[in-house]
Amino acid sequence: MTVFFGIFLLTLLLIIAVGIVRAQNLFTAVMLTGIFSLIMAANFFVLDAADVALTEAAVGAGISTVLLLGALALTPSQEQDVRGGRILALFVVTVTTAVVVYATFEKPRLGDPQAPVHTHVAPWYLEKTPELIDIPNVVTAVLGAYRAYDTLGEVIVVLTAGIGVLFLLGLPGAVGRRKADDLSSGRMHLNHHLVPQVVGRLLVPFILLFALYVQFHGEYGPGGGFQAGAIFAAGLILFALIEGEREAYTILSPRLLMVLMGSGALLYGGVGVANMLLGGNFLEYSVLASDPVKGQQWGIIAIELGVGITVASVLLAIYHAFAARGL
Amino acid sequence: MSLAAQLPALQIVVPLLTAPVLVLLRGANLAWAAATAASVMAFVIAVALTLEVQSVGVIVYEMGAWPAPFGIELRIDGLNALVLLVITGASALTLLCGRASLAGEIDPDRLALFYAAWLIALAGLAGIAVTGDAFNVFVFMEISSLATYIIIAAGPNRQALTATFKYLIMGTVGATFYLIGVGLVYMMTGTLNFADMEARIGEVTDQRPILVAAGFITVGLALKAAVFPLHVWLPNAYTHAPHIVTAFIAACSTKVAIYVLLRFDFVVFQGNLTGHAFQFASFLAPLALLGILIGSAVAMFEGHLKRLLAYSSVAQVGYILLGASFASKAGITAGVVHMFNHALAKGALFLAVAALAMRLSGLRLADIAGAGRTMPWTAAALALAGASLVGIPGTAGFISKWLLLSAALEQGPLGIVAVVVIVLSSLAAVIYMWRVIERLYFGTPAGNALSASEPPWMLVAGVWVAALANVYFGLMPGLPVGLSEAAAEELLRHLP
Amino acid sequence: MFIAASIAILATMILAIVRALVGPSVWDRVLAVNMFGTKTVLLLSVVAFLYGRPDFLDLALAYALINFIGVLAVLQFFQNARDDVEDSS
Amino acid sequence: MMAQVLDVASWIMLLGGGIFVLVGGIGMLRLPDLYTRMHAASLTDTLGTLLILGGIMLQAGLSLASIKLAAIAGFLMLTGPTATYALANAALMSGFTPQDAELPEDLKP
Amino acid sequence: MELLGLFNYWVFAVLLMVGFYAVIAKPNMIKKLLGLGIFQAAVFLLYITMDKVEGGTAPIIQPGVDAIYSNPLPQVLILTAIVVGISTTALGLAVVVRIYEAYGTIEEDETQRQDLDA
Repeated sequence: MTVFFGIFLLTLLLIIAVGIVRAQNLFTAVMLTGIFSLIMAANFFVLDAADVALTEAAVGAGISTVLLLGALALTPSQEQDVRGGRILALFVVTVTTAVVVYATFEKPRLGDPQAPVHTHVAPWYLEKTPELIDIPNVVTAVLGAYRAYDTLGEVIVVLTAGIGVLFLLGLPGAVGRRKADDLSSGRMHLNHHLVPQVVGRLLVPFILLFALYVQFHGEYGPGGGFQAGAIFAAGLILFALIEGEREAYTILSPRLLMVLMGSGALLYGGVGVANMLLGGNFLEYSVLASDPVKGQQWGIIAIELGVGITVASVLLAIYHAFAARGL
Repeated sequence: MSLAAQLPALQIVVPLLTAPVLVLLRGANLAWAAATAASVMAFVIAVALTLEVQSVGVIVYEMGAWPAPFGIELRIDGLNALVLLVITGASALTLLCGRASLAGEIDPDRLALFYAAWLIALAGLAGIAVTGDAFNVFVFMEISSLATYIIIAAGPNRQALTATFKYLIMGTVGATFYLIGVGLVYMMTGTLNFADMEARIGEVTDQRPILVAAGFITVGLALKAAVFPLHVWLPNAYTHAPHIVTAFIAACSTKVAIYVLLRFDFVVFQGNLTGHAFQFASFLAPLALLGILIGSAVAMFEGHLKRLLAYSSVAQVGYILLGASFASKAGITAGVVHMFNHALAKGALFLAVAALAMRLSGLRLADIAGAGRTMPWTAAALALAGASLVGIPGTAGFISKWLLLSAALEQGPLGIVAVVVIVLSSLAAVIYMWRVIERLYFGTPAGNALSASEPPWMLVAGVWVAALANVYFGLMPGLPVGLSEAAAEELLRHLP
Repeated sequence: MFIAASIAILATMILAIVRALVGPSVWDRVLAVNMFGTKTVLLLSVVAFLYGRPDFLDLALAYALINFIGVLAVLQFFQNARDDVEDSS
Repeated sequence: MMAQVLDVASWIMLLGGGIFVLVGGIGMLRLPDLYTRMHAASLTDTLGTLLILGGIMLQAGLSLASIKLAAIAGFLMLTGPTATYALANAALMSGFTPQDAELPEDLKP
Repeated sequence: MELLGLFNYWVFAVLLMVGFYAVIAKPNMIKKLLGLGIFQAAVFLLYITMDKVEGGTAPIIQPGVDAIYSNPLPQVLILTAIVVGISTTALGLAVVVRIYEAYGTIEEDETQRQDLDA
């Protein structure tokens, strides 16, 4: 069954990928990218990676499409014809692919339980997590505890992207000289489309509620700070789409967004530093409570919250930065 | 746990967590002060760590107290202690003396964000240097890259943007190649920890994926390290970045990629892949030699001071790799020492360039003519650092070139070729540095150079500290050479 | 029976992709993307039951909510779009 | 007995849903212009989705899964037609005329 | 069947090729970023393919059920990598927007020509 789904979805994936590269109209390419993400996520799901599928859905199909459209609104959307230079590119690409295919024949087959990946390190995680951390979702346990240092890095990457976009494009009311009042209200919102507006208003609270569910249910099911942050940001982006930028600023002002960006990362790091002050190593949550298992759980909840805050505020700030550039 | 035991984590945590604080703070002066304080603190920690490495050997720190390979461990030995010194030293010095220059080039509203990005770049580079986990290297590589793109894009001209975009594309391709390689190794060994990989890779019977992984990792890191012919992003990025940023990244960003390349290839691959030492050498040595020749040749004919120095950097990367490709103790020692010395020389040169740029209208060789008379201190420091780049006896550059030559002579026929190339390129270096110095002192002043005065004393002091470091480490090379020898022994211990 | 339903959904996905690739207008593509999104939601729901892990319906729920945002973003994009986006080739 | 009835009902719903979905897909591919395609996609989408989700719900019985399925069905009920409406509206506004049809006076570009 | 177990890896290889081609051969900067996205997605596929165990299920432990679980580690790595990917894309798009404002084009060869003329 897995193989059947896999082959089907992967073949579609290839067709779409070629379609993206061939499309001369960038808008078409962006639309196809949306489909690409959806197939990729379905494929992750078929391969037992529920957490990754949720992330790809929230990020790839939602946020990334919105950001690409935001950038496309500020740049021309027709690609110019390519002249020359293809032979070398084709050569480099073909060599790379040949090398990769050469390697495949000695790789472990899909799903082989004897593959080194499944016999070393991973069984330890599956076996020890119930005892050491006692949460059902092992992915969250690895992400939030065993490899929490990587995840801190991930939060900083997101923060850096936020800093970079705000540095380059500015954000009215927070970065640069423009004030929020300078934005022309223009036609950048949909509030003369009655039906989408009513339905959108109805959906926003549900999306935000669902984001909170994903945030705090991450220990038990697929989800966690990153996915929740992305979904939360998507909900607020929906609000900004239907009500306009200036309305959105009254809910969460740009200045507050920047404060949230920093404080999410600081919350994460703060947990680590608190562990150090309590006599443990950096990010050793066990010292947070008298019972090490409880300490681990508290630590994971706290850092996931930090991840969620930073991701949601950064993605929203990036969206605002692109949207405000066109006003 | 005592403070001393926490130093490896603090090395990363201090700059990494100061950055979000800067996002909260408004005000350029406060941001500068905080960033500089964090950089100086990081430098102090790096010095403490170096002293500790010299006395106790390898330091291991388990993040979250999870034992490797299940958690992530930090592992510091002679090699990364040296890299840490270079990174944190460069950041602290350039920030301390670069405030006025940066304030002149960047919109004051955005300076706080700029300093935050700078600190993240610093933390990312340091994070790559200390970690013992292959995937963690990828994460910190991306942290430092993204932050570096931002600080390069802060350059005043529009070319800074296209340079950033090119760097962003090539850097991401390089990082993704590295990720593919790590994935293949993980697939065959089931682990991400360097030490554990080394232990388990010997048992892998199907070697094709490992070989391909070695290829991907080497090419990916070569892209990041600007090894010829993958250097095309470097000249524009160095030329159009803010001058102080150029001084910082020229001193350390390519070096860190080379460090990972050395660590991965020696620790994980060479001991366990039959013939990999040979493949490594036969892949890198020709590229290193070509890079040296072509970088030096282009620099000789370049008319823009920063671009000239950037092409010289391409050649210098070649020197470092040439030493490493000998895979002998003398060779690696020479390469690593050159990593350190080149950072000193280029850091000083680009700082001097930043000082010139504050007072002159442009940086083409015609624009700097005569500045030696109106800005004597800056010009003298530039000449001194240039001497180190060329390798005049008594400067740091001489030490590493001498070590490299003697390592090459051990190598037989290939060594002779290497010696010829090194001598040729040193002559080229004499020519291109002489063109600069001749213009500085004997050119007829024109335009701004006539009325130019010395830049703020902080900057001049910083340039002189860097320049004098070149002399100091030229006369007393004990510290870098000692650490490099330890590093070489550590790396070679893994060979069969 | 889950399998029959999932095959129907997969077949529809192919049809939607053909429409997305051939166009001809940008609106056709948007329509195809939207339709593909709902089909993905259905596929995920069916597969969750096929695999016996109904707790993964969260994913389908996330898709159902997020897909809509994409369509509204497109709508807003066209409101401000210039003429060069239209290709009715 | 009850279980069997439910089973059969759910099979019929799943099968029927599958057929509607497929018909919608074919219509989307074969119909001549944008608006007819939109019509095919949107109508069958709603019914097919409802049937398939209903079929699964019958299989799941009364559980958290059923509530989630109901929520999914509810959201799709809301968003599907809205999205189609928004698309059709935007296409019409930007001057994309239906084949063989005249625009009403007040909508002429 | 033996070779079908490698199908995922071949798709990985071809996706890599398609994305990489777009990155090197297309002068349009947004196209390059889209290509980069495909290129990275290929790597995600490589990692996620590794995590699957025959007959396994997602690594969310169901108490009392004796199940085989797939490998959680590659999933964690790819979660991180997806985040890195979107961050890079966002930053890249911001740079492209600024380039368009400064040059009036987002074709790389065109910007190079303008720089040379200047």
